[in-house]
Amino acid sequence: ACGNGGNAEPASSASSGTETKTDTANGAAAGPAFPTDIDGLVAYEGDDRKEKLIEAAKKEGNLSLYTSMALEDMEKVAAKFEEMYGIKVQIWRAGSENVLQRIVTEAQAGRFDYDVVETNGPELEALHREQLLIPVKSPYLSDLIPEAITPHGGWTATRLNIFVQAYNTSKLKKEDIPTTWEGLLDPKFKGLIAVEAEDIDWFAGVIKELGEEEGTKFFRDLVATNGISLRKGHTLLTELVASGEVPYALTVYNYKAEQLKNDGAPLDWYAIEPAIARANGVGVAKNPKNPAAAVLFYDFMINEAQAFLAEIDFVPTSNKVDSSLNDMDIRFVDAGIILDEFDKWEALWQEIIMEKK
Amino acid sequence: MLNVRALYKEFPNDQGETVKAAQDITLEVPEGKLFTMLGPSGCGKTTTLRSIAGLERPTSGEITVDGKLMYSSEKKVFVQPNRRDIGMVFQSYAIWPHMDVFKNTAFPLEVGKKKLSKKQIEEKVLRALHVVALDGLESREATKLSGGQQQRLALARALVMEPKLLLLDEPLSNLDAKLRERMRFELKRLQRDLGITSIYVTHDQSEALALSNQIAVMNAGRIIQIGTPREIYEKPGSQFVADFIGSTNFVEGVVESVVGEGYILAKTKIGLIKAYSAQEPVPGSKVVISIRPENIHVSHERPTDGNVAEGQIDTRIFLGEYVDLQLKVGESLLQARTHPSLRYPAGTQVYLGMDPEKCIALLDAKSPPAEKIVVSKAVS
Amino acid sequence: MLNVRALYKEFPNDQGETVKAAQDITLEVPEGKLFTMLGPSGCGKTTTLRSIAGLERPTSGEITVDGKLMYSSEKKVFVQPNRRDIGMVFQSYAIWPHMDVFKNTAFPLEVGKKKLSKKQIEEKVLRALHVVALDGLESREATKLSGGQQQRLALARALVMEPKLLLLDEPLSNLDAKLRERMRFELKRLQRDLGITSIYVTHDQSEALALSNQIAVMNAGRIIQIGTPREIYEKPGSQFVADFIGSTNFVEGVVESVVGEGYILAKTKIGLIKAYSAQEPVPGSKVVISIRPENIHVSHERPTDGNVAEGQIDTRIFLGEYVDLQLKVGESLLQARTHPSLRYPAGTQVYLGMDPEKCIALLDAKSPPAEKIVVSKAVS
Amino acid sequence: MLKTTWFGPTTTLEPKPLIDFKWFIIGVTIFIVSYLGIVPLAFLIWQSFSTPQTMTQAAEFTANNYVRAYTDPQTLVLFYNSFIFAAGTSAFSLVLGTLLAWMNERTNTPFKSLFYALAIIPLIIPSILFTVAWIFLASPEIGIFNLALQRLFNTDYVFFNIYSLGGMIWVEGLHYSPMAFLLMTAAFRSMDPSLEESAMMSGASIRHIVFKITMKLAWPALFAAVLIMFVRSIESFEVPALLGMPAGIQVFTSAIYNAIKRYPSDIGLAGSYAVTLLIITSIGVFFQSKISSSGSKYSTMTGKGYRPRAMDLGKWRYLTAGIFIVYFLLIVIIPFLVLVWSSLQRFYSVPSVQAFKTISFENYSYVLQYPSFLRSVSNSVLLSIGSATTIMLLTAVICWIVVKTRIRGRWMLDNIASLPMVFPGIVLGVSIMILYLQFDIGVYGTLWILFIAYLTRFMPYGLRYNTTSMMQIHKELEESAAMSGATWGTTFRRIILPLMKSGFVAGWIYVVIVSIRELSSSILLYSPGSEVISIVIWELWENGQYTKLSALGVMFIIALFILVIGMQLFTKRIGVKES
Ligand SMILES: Nc1ncnc2c1ncn2[C@@H]1O[C@H](COP(=O)(O)OP(=O)(O)OP(=O)(O)O)[C@@H](O)[C@H]1O
Ligand SMILES: Nc1ncnc2c1ncn2[C@@H]1O[C@H](COP(=O)(O)OP(=O)(O)OP(=O)(O)O)[C@@H](O)[C@H]1O
Ligand SMILES: [Mg+2]
Ligand SMILES: [Mg+2]
Repeated sequence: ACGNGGNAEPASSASSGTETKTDTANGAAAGPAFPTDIDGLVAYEGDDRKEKLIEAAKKEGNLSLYTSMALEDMEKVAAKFEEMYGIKVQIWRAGSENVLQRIVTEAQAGRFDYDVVETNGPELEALHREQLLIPVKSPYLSDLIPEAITPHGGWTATRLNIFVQAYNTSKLKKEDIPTTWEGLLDPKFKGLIAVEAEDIDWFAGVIKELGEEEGTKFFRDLVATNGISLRKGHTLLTELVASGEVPYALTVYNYKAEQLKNDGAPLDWYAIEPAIARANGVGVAKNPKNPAAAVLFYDFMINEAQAFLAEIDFVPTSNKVDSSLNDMDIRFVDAGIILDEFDKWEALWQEIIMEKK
Repeated sequence: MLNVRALYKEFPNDQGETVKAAQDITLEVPEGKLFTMLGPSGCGKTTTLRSIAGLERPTSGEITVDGKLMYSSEKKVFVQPNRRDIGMVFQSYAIWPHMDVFKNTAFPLEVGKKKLSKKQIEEKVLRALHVVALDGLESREATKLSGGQQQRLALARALVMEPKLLLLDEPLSNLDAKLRERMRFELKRLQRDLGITSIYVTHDQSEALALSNQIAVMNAGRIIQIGTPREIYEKPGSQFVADFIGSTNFVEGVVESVVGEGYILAKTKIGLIKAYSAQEPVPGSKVVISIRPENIHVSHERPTDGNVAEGQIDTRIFLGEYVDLQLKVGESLLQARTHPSLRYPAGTQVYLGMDPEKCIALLDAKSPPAEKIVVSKAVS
Repeated sequence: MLNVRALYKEFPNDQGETVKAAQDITLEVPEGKLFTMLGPSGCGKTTTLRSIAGLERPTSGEITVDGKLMYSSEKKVFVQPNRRDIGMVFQSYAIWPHMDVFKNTAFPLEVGKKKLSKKQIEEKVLRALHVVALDGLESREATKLSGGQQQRLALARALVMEPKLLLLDEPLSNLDAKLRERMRFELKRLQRDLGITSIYVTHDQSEALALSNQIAVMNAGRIIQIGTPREIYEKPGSQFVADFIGSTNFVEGVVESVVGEGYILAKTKIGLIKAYSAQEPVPGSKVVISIRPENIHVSHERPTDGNVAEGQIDTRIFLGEYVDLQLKVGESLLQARTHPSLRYPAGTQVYLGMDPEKCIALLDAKSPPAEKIVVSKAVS
Repeated sequence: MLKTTWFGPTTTLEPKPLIDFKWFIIGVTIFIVSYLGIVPLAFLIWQSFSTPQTMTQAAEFTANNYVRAYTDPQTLVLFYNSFIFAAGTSAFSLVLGTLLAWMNERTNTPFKSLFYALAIIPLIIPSILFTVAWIFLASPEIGIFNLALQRLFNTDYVFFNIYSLGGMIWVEGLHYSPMAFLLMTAAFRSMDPSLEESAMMSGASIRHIVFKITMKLAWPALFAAVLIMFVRSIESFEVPALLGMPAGIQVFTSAIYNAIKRYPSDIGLAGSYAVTLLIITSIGVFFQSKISSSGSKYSTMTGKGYRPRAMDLGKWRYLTAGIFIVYFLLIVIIPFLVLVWSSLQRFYSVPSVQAFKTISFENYSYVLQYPSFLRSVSNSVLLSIGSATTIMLLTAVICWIVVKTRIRGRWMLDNIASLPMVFPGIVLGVSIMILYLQFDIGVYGTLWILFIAYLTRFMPYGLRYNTTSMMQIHKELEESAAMSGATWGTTFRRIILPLMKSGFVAGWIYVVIVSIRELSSSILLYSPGSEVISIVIWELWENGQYTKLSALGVMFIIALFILVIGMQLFTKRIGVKES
């Protein structure tokens, strides 16, 4: 019974969502041409878009954000937003899969507590497929690198997690470090290499980059000659490199490695190019309680926040912002493909890396 | 006041058999009286008591306290123990280890229906503790009492609430003779003064005789005889009772003739004996004659009346207040209890005098079947 | 066999005071004898016993069993209880609830030093259970026994291991008179046959008198008198002992003259009394004369020798085997125990005859100070 | 003389109040517990027969989940690994916890007075931290133990390898040993020492006493401990993930985790795996309730001669004191010091003079200023104390019904209340979330939903703690209160609860700690404003702020330690005192 209810509900509460909007609209009857409902808002392309949005958003006063970005960082970003527009951001933070889980479950029950969602690409893609996001026609989209913009526009990439290679400088010397994948097959790396336990998308990316046959063979050879040990969690992996426990890691996020390096840890990182990158992005809810604030925040994330993200060591997707961290050849993991081909890659990963027969 | 009718209680045991702990218990205790249950270990005294308290749900029967039906298997009535207003001393004391002496005693007053002020409670508690000679130990942890002190505490706890009905399961068994005697009289006085109807379980014959208005002798789950102390002692209805209440000598015999006025003449191994018999048996039937040791008078001179036998002192046992003699009469051994001043050494030839009134002729076998239970009329 | 010297045991209580549970306990039990500790509730019997067992670490003193030092505060020796080879029956029974009757009894054999075959164990267990009349209940769960049955089980468990030294803490207190008597003799027989040296704690005076080779009377943590049953009963060393062991009449008086051979003449309210005195007091000193009720002979005729007084029967109490009489002599009330056949009604004028040998003159006050403890020489 | 005849008119007592208080309480409790236990179960079963549900695709009935879960040969391997791991863990922690509890409660081992609070430190340390601390202690590469021994003997032999099944069992076993410790402590505490003393007088050696008397009497507690720890370690995630993964040891939880993590979330598959847990637990609970209904067999707190007292170990007490000290140093102090050490660093490095120069308290001030930290702390305190108290009271009533009454079907109640033990936390979170979204009574998005989740999740543990204590109370202690005229409620409050204090408090402490640590359902159910401390812990961990997390862990340990000691002191006053 619950399942059916879950499906039937959205319609009814969508209308209740509209009611809220109507209230807002009545209060904000300033510009007659400016739309007050979400469908209108996301499509509006007038020149006064920005001022009107700010005005309407200020009336709403609040914004509810579901995110998987580190709370500490998101707090900073939200503080910036609040400072600029005076809109209070309520943050709910969880792991990306939980963000997805929560939104879907709430939506099935007809509850729409989030206005904007900021999380990993694959989860955003899933939300899009669940028809829980709405594309926004923002003038700032053009500032972004082309890969950041999804074809359907349901969400937009705002920052990148770039997989790079890191090593412990007291255990390995810079001159010993291979710059090609094949270089890793040198037996002197036996027992030194580790990878994060769930980087299936990275794995798929590398294989695709090398060509399926070649790539698969490479990983098979690598496991056979030197072995790969698995560690759960990217940050743990990075920390373990710093502590010397893992002399060489294949998949760490470059910003984390950079932070530790700057803190003085005996660690260095580089990328065997092209580096594989995971996109994180932002999307606007289909039935937001605060539609104007939601659109405003979306704009903010792809525009004003970009430079700030770079400041706090993220890799932004804006062409306008320079970052030492994206100074390399990058390939994106396609969120859609990950969703569709997940089973295939997972099976391969299990077979080769986890050595399950 | 208390009526128990046809009470049965069976326990299933682990082997799936049933243990018949109480069978067909019927008794009546008038208001303000002290009724005693006496019987060998494991005969069902505690079980009966617990059934009256409501701690055990009987298999069948009926229990009425003060005119109120407490339990009836027919009418499906069962009143919860805490609504029965019955005080109880447990055989295992059941002292609460997390409270001190004072708190243990005060508990029934604190939780009772009557609301009492702190001062009143304190007064009553101190009085109860005084009665059981625990004054000065109020603040000792209950777990740090000696065995006897714990037992007295259990008693104080039952007394303090002045219940309508008081059940006492061997309340004095761990006390020394002096204290027991004192507490026994204290208890009796309190019971009489407060008019608390009481049921007293004891294994101590003299306690039962000294305290009770009435005694029920039990065996193997059944009541064998109910009567006043004197009735039970002097006119036991069966061999079991005669044997259980005090020691006795049994002499087997065959009825020769009925003398009348309740007396018979019986032919026994120690000679022809005139004995009292409640049942008037036909001549020729087998009887057992019970003669209590203290009713055998031992002397050098031949007594002039009553039954007389001749014998020899076999052994002497000094027991403080008296001396027990084993006497050989023909092939039979008889026991006699005499005053320590009687200094006849073992081997002495003596005469045994036995008052016919004190020689009780009994018909039954050792453990009488149920239908032979003798219930002397209740005297209130 | 067992030697206890100057044993002290103190407990701290919650208020920071100390409870002096055992003080200066010194005793000696010869091989194969049964030694009894007798005393009012809370006098320290259990504490002493537990110290001997090793379950309590005494504050100071020395304990030797069979020549082996078990505890000495000076030499800092303390042997663990399980290495002392001592059997014990606990006042609280301490039956293991998770085992049935058989297993409870078999446990000491299974864990003991001697390895026994299953068959031997079974044999011994059944024998022990037979002794305590628990045959047939082998497979009943221990928790489903009646109070008395549990106590007997505890006894069987201590007997089955045939220890060198056996400690018994009120082992028969929950049994009925019949069974108690039977078990008492069974116990005595076993103890003698097996030659187990035993210490027996009881509150039952007659049990103590009947069973023991020697008795220690304790009060408030101290031993007041040690002696054979007869010594203790007939020649109490103090008013406390005279009073505690059986009932007695105390008559106050002043010594008139010393007659010699241990006798004195004392002037009392009931007249001039010739009495036995161990201490030979000077004339003029105050004494208390103890006369046991059974030593007061009541009759219509004036006795020809011994002490004689004249009095009146005040009340009669029937107690089964005897009748207690309250006699009024002048202003004093005396108690006499007579045979039930004595049928003088209350109010009768009678003569009281008292053998001087049975009138014991005592010097001390009710509770004698420590230095006055009378220790009769141990008789083995 | 007043006479009533046998067959004369009789009256019953004055009519009872309409609802007896006792039956009211019992009824309400049964209702709450059944509600809490059955609802997620129904959800789990229903889900395990459904295909994944999305907005665009409705769930359908299927048996495929079971087919997939149980026909995959991989599953067998996972089960096998999990079984070995769980069995090893529960055996190890049981032995350790029981030994410590025994030494602490039943013997006169020196320095034991402080021990109760210290012994539960491993439980207080968040399991991620605990595991990582052990990586730093015993990993082949950087483990301090290995490095120290290698330097000492001048070899490069690897003495300890934490990345192995043995290592996993070691870490998990240590981490759970306080659970056994708490349970067994409670059991030993309400045991009449004369039961042991009589064994001693029977000539039994300490070994005999321990195994034939003490342990047998504590059997219900032992069984409960095994049951709890087995299920918990089958369910546990951190240790297999951090230690098993590098060694290639995969367990059953990773299958559940993977099923839920993918999109669309395959709760059905996870559910059908969880059914295995359900079966294992139900069997365990079934045996447990058989034990509980075996009546007075385990009543060890009697009203006669009961005198709490410890056993004199003689010379052996130096050995036990030695065990204490080793336990402290190796298992409590050293991991704690590792935490303290790393909390003073900017990133973890092996202790050295150079690293020593860089220590600072920055991490502590960072944590204290962390967004929503204070709110999380107060929410967590409120929730954990609230749910611990509620759970212990609820389950006290439940186990009273199960242990002390003869109501038919009472074992069902026991089983229902134990059911939530089998739910992986995340499944429970989802089911509660869905329930209160669909059935909107205003708890969604508030602290109450977390409260309900905690109640559900930890009820089984509370029940186990209470049951073992309840079984030890001799029935006459309760009956004598009834005979004193006390109502059921009064008896419960004034007699039963204080007598089962040791188990009650142990369970309370346990629930407080685990509910402060609870993450997997909290993360789904919390909302802005109802953050809890475990979210912060997870947050720090996800961000890789290991050193800051250590700082939080250190504060956490100290705070809980103080709480536990405070609780100890407080309850000392209301319970049975040892002499
Ligand atoms: N652990 C303890 N702490 C404090 N006082 C105690 C402790 N154990 C016993 N006592 C006290 O010491 C005294 C002697 O106790 P003990 O048990 O030896 O008496 P007892 O002679 O065996 O008495 P009973 O015949 O009643 O069993 C009593 O007053 C008792 O209350
Ligand atoms: N729960 C039970 N299950 C099985 N048998 C029981 C149970 N309780 C008592 N019995 C048995 O019922 C019989 C009567 O027990 P009860 O306790 O009434 O005896 P009692 O007369 O009080 O004996 P005592 O003087 O020894 O205390 C005993 O044989 C006992 O073993
Ligand atoms: Mg009984
Ligand atoms: Mg005692």
